[in-house]
Amino acid sequence: MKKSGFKFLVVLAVSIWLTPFASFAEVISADSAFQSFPPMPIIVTVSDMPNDPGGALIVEWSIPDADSLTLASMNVYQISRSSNPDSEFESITSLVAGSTRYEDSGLEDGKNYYYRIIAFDNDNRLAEGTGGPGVPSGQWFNTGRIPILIMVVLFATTAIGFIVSAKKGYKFYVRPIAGIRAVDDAIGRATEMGRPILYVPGLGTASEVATIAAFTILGRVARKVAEYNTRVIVPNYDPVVMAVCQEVVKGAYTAAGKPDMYDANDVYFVTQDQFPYTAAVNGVMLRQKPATNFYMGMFYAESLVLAETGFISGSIQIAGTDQLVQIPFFVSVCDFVLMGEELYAASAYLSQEPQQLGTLKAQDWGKVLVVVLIIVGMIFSTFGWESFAAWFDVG
Amino acid sequence: MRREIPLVIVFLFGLFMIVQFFIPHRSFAFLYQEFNNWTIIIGIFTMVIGVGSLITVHYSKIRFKKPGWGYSIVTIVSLCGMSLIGLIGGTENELFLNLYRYGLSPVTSTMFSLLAYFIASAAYRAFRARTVVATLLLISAVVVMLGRVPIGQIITAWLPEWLQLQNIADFLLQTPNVAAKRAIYIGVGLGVAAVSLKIILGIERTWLGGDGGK
Amino acid sequence: MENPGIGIVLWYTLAAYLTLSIFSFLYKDNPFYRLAEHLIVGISAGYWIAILYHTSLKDLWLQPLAANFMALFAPGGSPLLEIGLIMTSIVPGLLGIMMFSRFFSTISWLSRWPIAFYLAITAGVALPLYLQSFTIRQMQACMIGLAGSPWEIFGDVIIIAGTICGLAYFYFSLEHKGVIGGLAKFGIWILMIGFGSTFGYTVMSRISLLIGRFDFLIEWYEIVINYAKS
Amino acid sequence: MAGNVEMGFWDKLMAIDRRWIYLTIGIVVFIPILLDMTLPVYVTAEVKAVYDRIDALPQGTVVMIPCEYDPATMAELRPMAHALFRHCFAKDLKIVSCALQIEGVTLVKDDLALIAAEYGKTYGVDYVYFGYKPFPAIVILNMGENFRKPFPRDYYGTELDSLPMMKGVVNYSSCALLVNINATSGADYWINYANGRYKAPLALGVTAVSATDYYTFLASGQIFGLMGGLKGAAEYEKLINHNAAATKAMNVQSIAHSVIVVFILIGNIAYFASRKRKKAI
Repeated sequence: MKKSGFKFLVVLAVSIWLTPFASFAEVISADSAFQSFPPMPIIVTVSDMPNDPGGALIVEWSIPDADSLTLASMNVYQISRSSNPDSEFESITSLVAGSTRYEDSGLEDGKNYYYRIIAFDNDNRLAEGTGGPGVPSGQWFNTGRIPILIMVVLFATTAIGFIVSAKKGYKFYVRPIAGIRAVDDAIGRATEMGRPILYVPGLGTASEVATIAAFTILGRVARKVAEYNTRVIVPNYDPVVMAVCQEVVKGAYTAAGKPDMYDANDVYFVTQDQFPYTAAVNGVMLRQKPATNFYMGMFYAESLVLAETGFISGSIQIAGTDQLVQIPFFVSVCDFVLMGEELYAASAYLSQEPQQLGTLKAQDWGKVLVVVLIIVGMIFSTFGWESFAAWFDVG
Repeated sequence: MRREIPLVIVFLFGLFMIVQFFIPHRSFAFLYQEFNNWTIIIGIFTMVIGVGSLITVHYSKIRFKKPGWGYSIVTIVSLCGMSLIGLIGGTENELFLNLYRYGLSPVTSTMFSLLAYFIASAAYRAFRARTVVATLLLISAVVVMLGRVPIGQIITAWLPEWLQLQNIADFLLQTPNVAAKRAIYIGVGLGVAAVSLKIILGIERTWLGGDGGK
Repeated sequence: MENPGIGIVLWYTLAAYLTLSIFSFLYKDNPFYRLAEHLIVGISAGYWIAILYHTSLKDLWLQPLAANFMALFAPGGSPLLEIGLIMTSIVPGLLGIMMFSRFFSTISWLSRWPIAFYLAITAGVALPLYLQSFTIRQMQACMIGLAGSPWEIFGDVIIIAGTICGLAYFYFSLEHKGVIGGLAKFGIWILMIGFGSTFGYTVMSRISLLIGRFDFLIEWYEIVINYAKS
Repeated sequence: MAGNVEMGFWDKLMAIDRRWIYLTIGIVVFIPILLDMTLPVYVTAEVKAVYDRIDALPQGTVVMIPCEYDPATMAELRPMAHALFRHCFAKDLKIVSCALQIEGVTLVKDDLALIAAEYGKTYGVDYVYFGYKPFPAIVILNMGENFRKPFPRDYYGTELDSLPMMKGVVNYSSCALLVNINATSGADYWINYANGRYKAPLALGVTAVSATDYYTFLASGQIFGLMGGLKGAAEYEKLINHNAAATKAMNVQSIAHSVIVVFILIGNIAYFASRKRKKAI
């Protein structure tokens, strides 16, 4: 054994000298000529990667003859690939001890691929095997997402059902939410004080649904503002959000019959940078002294900076966000907070249109379903039937 | 036409994006990627409008000599200066990088660090045991605040282990905190689905202006 | 510390000046803060213009557009595919340009097309994704078997009960009375304990940010002193 | 009369000018930075796990410490990186590092060079720094195949193969373990790809805020250790017996947290005292 170790070192030195850029895997295969016993067979299976766009295969292997001690000594698995089992295999990677699976990607759909796995301990080729062919292909339906599909269809049909029945004149009861009722009062207060209203649509881009919810609340606020002859200031972080906010405010003024009151300079862009934006909004609060500040949409660390500055300038503050980490700060400093889902419900509430309230009903039924499933899943899991819970483990 | 076409666009593309979620095939993945890129490209074009708006606001302040118009000059000059340096000299040139390192970056981190002060004054003002709810907020905040630093361990080291502050803090973070998070997230998922559905179906159309498109 | 050049000293001094200007806001609004605020809004907007131009606009639009044009005039390839590819560059450009219609009041309604497209993508992506990663995943995480030590079971029960009661708090179609009122009350307790712990937890990283700024000021002081000495 | 004066005091205290609070916070954070003092630090199991695992490695073993922090987050994570580098160099281990967050590239380079100089270590022999490449997920995946795939050259433009230390160092399997220090959500990529796909033993160092999110991975065994924010770094400093920035900052934290708690207590005492008075009247 010592001798073979010495030989290994000589070969290693020579091969390093011959191929200065030789990779680790190649060094080992040069040594494999010095093994003293035939390698054990590795059973290699190659299958198409399920639910993928294509171009990927899964290679799995096992070594049935190896005992746990031998398995433990195999510390490198060298994986090579070929499109023809009889021709040269190209080495693609080497994996650490204990690996039994490799996902190969970047392949061509519809072609055959064969894989060879060789297991080494430090200097011996202990086992090897070839498997295949595998043919990569892309799928037209992701079976892993069936639970989501069911959920989407259920939700959409329930919602549409409620919307239709609302159109037919069915009235829904929705309980009052403090933060939403405060919106109207806050606008009234601004009118009395003769001071403007500040509406911060958050740091989200228009590709966040929280921002879309902020648009609809802004629509309501702007409409009231127009009716009361006050002014609403909307500094923006994202230019697309600004464009939509301008559209919303302009529309609201037009709808209130006061299109001349709309001033494009009140709905403006600041900068797409978190804290410079915050600094500018702080400036607005301190100098224009708005009577009411609205923070609706996505907020990050700046939430508390804004809310404290607003407090210092003596404004009433109403916040709404689904950002979990920021809710506590808004709760501590603002007068009213729309937490999480309430932000999304607010637009339906404020419009009081029966169709909008219909989707609220669907949300509530969704919650009932979730609670039932949680209880059932918990009971099943407690009695050992874990596959029910696992079915919802969707990727 | 002015309202119908946008509503058709919203319906068709919204539906497509829902459908593609369930179809992993390469062709759909390609379109998904493309459409996402399109939104970014639209965003970049809109940036021109955004910057135009920023300049207009400050220009009108300067023109009508509104209070503080001098500061507006600073904004316009620094905006033009920084963008020209970056556009002409590239983003790797030393002056551009230094303005970032020694101009933008310290302001960002200092604004961020103001939170240390604000968090203290907010805690002083808001954490009063007025109601049960406020008391719970207050107690859990204090326990976690002390439990996360050595002092919390020092002052409760004499107690049995499960009563020591750091362990209570861990319990709060890993149990009620997780429950609160889950309740909010489950609701948010449903709320987002509802708003998205309303947008796609054209029920929610505040964004079209004119009070919901009427 | 090695001897700093005058350039570094000046840059550091600018950074320190801006740092102190922002801190001065804690006392009250003042010209220093106001100047820093206006300066930084300009610098930051300018910074993002340059970054967006060099990264996104070039990489996502200009270069593919140019490449697709070249491919169209190069021999070989399927013309249909090439026209399709070039459309993938032209259409978003057109949508982007439509945004400019806002400058002209008679055709400003055209800008609703790109906005509609943008919101459609947002809504379409979010609907299944949020149901998956927020609703279903969190629900699945609650489907835990009650096993282990009494203490562990207690924790799991609190999590499950807390989640259910939290949801009861967000239930809109019933008044908070009777059973649902009780559940909602426990729900809001759990929410508040959660919020309190998040608040307490966040304090730590906020304090360390302040330490970072003080460290910077000390560093600046040392650099200036070293320069003055040399 | 006395009662009136007292009531006035409590009411005043409740409505104390916020600037006094700011001033106090400023002082209690600034003064301890200047002073040299030590409070005891308790070492948690998840940090000890990282230490033990590294401490048990034989001389010359290669470990990988990819760092992702930037000027905004360095206050929290830099001390952690320093402590880890110190431990590895003191044990004569070899370090491979990279930075997958662009704002942190030069920062990490400087930090690595600084600690290496402390221990008289040579670049290319004792440590190698790859630098930055965009799209962390893809880079992490590709490094699982071969470090040379995303990084044919190191940060300084030298070919990896011409660095003596990189001989035979192919991918994660050539490293005894990985410790990712990460201020972003990019730590998920390391868990999913480096550990999930390539089975590399992984530990994480994250900011205090995100540490709670990663305890689940610790429980599931996907990561073998976890260090959260300055507290994690202070524990590590204690383990390697080299008190530095984190220990100092932890003292500041301890004092600042206590002061905030005292504020809350005073606020509540004032609140109850003034309420009692009002009831009596």
